[in-house]
Amino acid sequence: MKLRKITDGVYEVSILNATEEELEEINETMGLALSIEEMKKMQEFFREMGREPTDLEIHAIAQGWSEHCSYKSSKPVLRKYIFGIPSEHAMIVMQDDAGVVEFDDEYAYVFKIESHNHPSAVEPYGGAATGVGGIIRDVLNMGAKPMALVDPLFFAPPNYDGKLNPGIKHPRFLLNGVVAGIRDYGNRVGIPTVAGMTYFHEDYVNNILVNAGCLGVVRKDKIVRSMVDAPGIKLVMVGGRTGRDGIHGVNFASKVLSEKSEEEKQAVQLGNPILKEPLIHVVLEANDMGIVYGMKDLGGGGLGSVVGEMCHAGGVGAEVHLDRVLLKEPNMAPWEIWVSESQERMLLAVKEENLPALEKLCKKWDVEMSVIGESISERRLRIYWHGEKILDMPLEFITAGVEYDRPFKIKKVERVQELPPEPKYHNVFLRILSDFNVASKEWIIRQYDHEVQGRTVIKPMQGIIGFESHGDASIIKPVHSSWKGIAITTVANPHIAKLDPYMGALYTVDEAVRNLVAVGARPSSLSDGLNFGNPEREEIMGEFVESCRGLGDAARVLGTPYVSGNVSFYNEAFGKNIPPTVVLMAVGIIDDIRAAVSSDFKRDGNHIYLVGSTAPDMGGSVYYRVLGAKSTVVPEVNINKTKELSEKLLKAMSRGLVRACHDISHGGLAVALAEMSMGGDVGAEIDVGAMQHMRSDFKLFSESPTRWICEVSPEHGEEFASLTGAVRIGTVSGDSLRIRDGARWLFNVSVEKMRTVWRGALRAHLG
Amino acid sequence: MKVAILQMEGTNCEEESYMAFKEIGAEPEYLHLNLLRPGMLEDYDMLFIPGGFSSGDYVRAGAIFAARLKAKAWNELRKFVEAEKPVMGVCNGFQVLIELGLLPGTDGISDVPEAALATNESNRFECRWVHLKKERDSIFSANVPDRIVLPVAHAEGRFIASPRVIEEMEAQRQVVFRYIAPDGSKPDYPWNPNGSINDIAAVVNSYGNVFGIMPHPERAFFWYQHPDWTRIPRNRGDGYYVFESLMRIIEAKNR
Amino acid sequence: MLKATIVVKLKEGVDDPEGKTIKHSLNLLGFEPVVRVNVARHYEIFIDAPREEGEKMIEEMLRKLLINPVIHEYEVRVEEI
Amino acid sequence: MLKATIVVKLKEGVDDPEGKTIKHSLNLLGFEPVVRVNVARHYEIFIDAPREEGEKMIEEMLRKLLINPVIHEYEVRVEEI
Ligand SMILES: Nc1ncnc2c1ncn2[C@@H]1O[C@H](COP(=O)(O)OP(=O)(O)O)[C@@H](O)[C@H]1O
Ligand SMILES: [Mg+2]
Repeated sequence: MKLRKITDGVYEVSILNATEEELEEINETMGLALSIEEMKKMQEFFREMGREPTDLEIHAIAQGWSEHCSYKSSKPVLRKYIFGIPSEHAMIVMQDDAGVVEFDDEYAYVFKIESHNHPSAVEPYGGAATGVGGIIRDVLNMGAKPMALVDPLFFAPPNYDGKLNPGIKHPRFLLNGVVAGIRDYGNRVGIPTVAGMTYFHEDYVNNILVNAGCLGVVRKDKIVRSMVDAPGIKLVMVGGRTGRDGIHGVNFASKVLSEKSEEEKQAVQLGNPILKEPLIHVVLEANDMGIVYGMKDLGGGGLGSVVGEMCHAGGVGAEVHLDRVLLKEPNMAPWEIWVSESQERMLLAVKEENLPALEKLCKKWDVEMSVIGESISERRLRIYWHGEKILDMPLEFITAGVEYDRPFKIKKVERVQELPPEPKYHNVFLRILSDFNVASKEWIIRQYDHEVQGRTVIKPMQGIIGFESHGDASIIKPVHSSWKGIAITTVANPHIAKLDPYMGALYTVDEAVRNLVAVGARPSSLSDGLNFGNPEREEIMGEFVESCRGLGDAARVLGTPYVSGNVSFYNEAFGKNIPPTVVLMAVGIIDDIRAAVSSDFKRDGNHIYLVGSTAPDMGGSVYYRVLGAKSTVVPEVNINKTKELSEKLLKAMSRGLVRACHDISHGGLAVALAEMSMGGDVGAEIDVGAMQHMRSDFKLFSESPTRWICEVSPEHGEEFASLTGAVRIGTVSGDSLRIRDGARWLFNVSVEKMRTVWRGALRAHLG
Repeated sequence: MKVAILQMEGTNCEEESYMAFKEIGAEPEYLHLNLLRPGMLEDYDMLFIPGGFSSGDYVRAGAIFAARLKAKAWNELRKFVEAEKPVMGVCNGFQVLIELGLLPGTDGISDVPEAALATNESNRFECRWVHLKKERDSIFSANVPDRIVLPVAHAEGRFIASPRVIEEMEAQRQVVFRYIAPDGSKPDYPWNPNGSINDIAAVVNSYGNVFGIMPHPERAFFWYQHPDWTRIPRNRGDGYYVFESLMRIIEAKNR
Repeated sequence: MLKATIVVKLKEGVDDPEGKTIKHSLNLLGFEPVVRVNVARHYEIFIDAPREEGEKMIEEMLRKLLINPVIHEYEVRVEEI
Repeated sequence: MLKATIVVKLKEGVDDPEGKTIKHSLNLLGFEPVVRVNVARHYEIFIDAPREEGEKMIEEMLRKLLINPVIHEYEVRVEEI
């Protein structure tokens, strides 16, 4: 690699006459993670310019073209299926860092989900904490006050006893570290973690997934765009200083994990919530004062992507003086400053006359700021270093990036289902209750402050104080003077998606709807977190395409758009890929939180109804996993039915007919009943004889979609059944769960016993 | 009644607290530690230190907040307390008051801490609701029913002090709330969520004007903040009554 | 330049939940012979001051911020570097 | 009986928000000459095993539970007591 020093820390790199091997060497040495075609495209560009690039220019391009920043593999697919689903209420969709949707006449809600998988695999505590920090900034930069966090997590089982590949940490260590990281960051910044999920599947052993979502609320007239659309606006960095930490995080996220990842210390950061907390105050107070012209957070890609994208979006250019950036350590090279992904930083666009007001705010909160440049009318990027121009390129070239129509292959799985003999119900039920995907997540949930800010009116754990069990969605009440609420849930079902990614996606959307409707909320919009393996493999790309097709088909029928999202590829390690993991953060609206419904049984003597129909499709079910039985026949989702039934149920709820409601998911009917019993500390007598005719075990443990259990007081039973077509399956009563199929008793387990098993299973392997 | 709600980086329950004071007709104002100037405290009738993670609770919960407040305004703070104006700290605020030596305050004000709020016995941050029994009336508890529920959310809430201090506190009836099991019996974990000696959840100093409480009354101000409101109808949240107790002083002020 | 190494421990008799939790985890991981774990906080503080002044400062830091005498004891080591 | 004293520190180059916050607070409290604070975790682990076995165990504990080699370095001192 041939270099020529231009000034301190800046080199000219000879690429004009480089051979293919030399380009490859430059790519490797500089850690660019580009393909050879991309290297050639860059070479072509500078040949046209008639000069050699600086190292800064090369890094800037590599960053702009990375998978993480450019979505080069996913864009064409997303465009085809996910983007542009019509909606009345969506305001800003898939444009800025987070989606914006109307809440009421005055307010909008803002949200997004994002992955932080690779950093968390390497350093669980810091990776998870900075994942939370990053997603908060995405919401904050729309001018919104962050009000809720969610944390869908995916690990191998905590009792995993197989061999671990070199450099791979045990799932227990990872789980403990991740939970601690989310807890310490979320709690310290004072944003409640109101929902999440904790999912176990052996295929995450080499590659855990840590997704994080944030929701905020903003007055419509205070929404800030991530763009600058006029020249002469000052660009101000606010918050943390810039350091060598986090260099190349973006390229890291676009690379396959390997043994060497352990050494990539530079991509690891711990995050500083005590810098973020006052930064949030500064940003929100500045926005209230009306002095924020535009704003974007510094996330993946650092200063480089932010300046580029902000100005590009507004049709202007920028001039930046890198020597004005405040540094953590001296002697950083300009390219390092440009690509560093140090945490807790925001870029504000501010008119010159408003700078003093911003300075005053920063002083009050003890937050640092620095004016690093300004927008210019020419659509170019110019960077200076102590007065010397060291980058001069059209913005278009850096930000537009590349796109690939990657080849894909859709694998068809033959539909087969073993029929094991009928089990001992009592034993198998308790084994299901202690399955890690069913067992209580209380140990995790309570380490997160889910009530700070005082808005959480339906909590993640529901029921009698001290006896609470799982709920389906949480509700926050964001505006003091209004009864309107926002319901939030997260869902994923990798076991089903692995067998059939298309149906898995439909199932996931269906479960999102189920969870929101269960608390009485109308589904409003979605954020999609798409976690996949290596897209350069055709089968993986096939899983991605099929998942997106499913997501699109489902959401179009429901009228719930994807307003933000995130794609994480290259979740591959040691040649193994994760199962296709579509995570949804779903938001619903409830007009009056006083009508919200929780999952715990309320009163002895009330009637129990099953809404929806059950099919004997056991593929992906907890029951078959517990038995070790094989089925590839996944539950079939009819999304029109999802829509129809959920509307009926919401109607019944709005009439006040429903005392408790829980959707049926992992573990089937029996688990849903158990959770409702434990939360209310009361038993139930159930007869599944009224359900469609099939094996009793399938009635109890099938995970068919679009089903809920509802508790209804006797006098409302008839009205409820005629509205929803539900069948009555039993009565709230006693202190045990007693289930029969017609004349035949299946099991009888005390609430106390269920609670001990359900609470203890996962707990025994944690902290 | 003008209430100063102290803020610094990492305090984060100030908005709920502000709203609670507003709702009972007080005049709350945020006062950032960085903006605190000599003579400022005098203008207020009450001082409130909210919950949160001041300075990340690095070193020890509340320690940095206390040290900085002490460095800035110790004499004024002493005067404020000696004038018997109310001072209240919730959660992190309670930790600050302990670190300042304003609580337990068995003998007024102490220059060194005489108690500690140590790491929970469970070794975990825990967000959960607890049952409390009121042990005595005070300006902070006069209107509170004998039994209430409130949420806790902390990692360091285990009240510890020497046997002598505990004895004095008990003799002077300084414990305002104790954790209790739902059936009224002595609480084990999780009913006593942190392992506090004598199940202590809230204390008042010997003058009766400095009050510290681990659970969060400001998070239970409205009925719909209770976790079991879908089961049990209420008109107000249980925490409301703590603030309502303070209204007496407001009314006295207004007269 | 001074480097002060300060170890802040819980006093004997004050329950150490963190130590207990780690002991428990170690036992679960198969390290049965572990009978006790104590956890302490360890600070390295670098001070640009002459020795005597620095030592006085450390005393003061301990008193003002780093320890709560009700539960903590400490060890200090100061070196010139 | 063995007593292992283990200090787990962040590697040079890993930014330590806790140390920085404490340093800043000390400066604000008037200890201006404080230029840097590092925070480490300090464990005393008591093991009922012969020396050699105990030392092997400590190695393993560090690897399995107490440190992440990506960000941590450590010092160990073992004494017989
Ligand atoms: N990692 C986590 N963080 C926060 N909440 C969690 C986490 N894991 C599970 N939960 C909460 O536990 C409850 C049950 O979760 P889950 O079993 O996934 O519910 P469902 O099947 O209804 O989606 C929900 O309230 C969920 O928000
Ligand atoms: Mg559910």
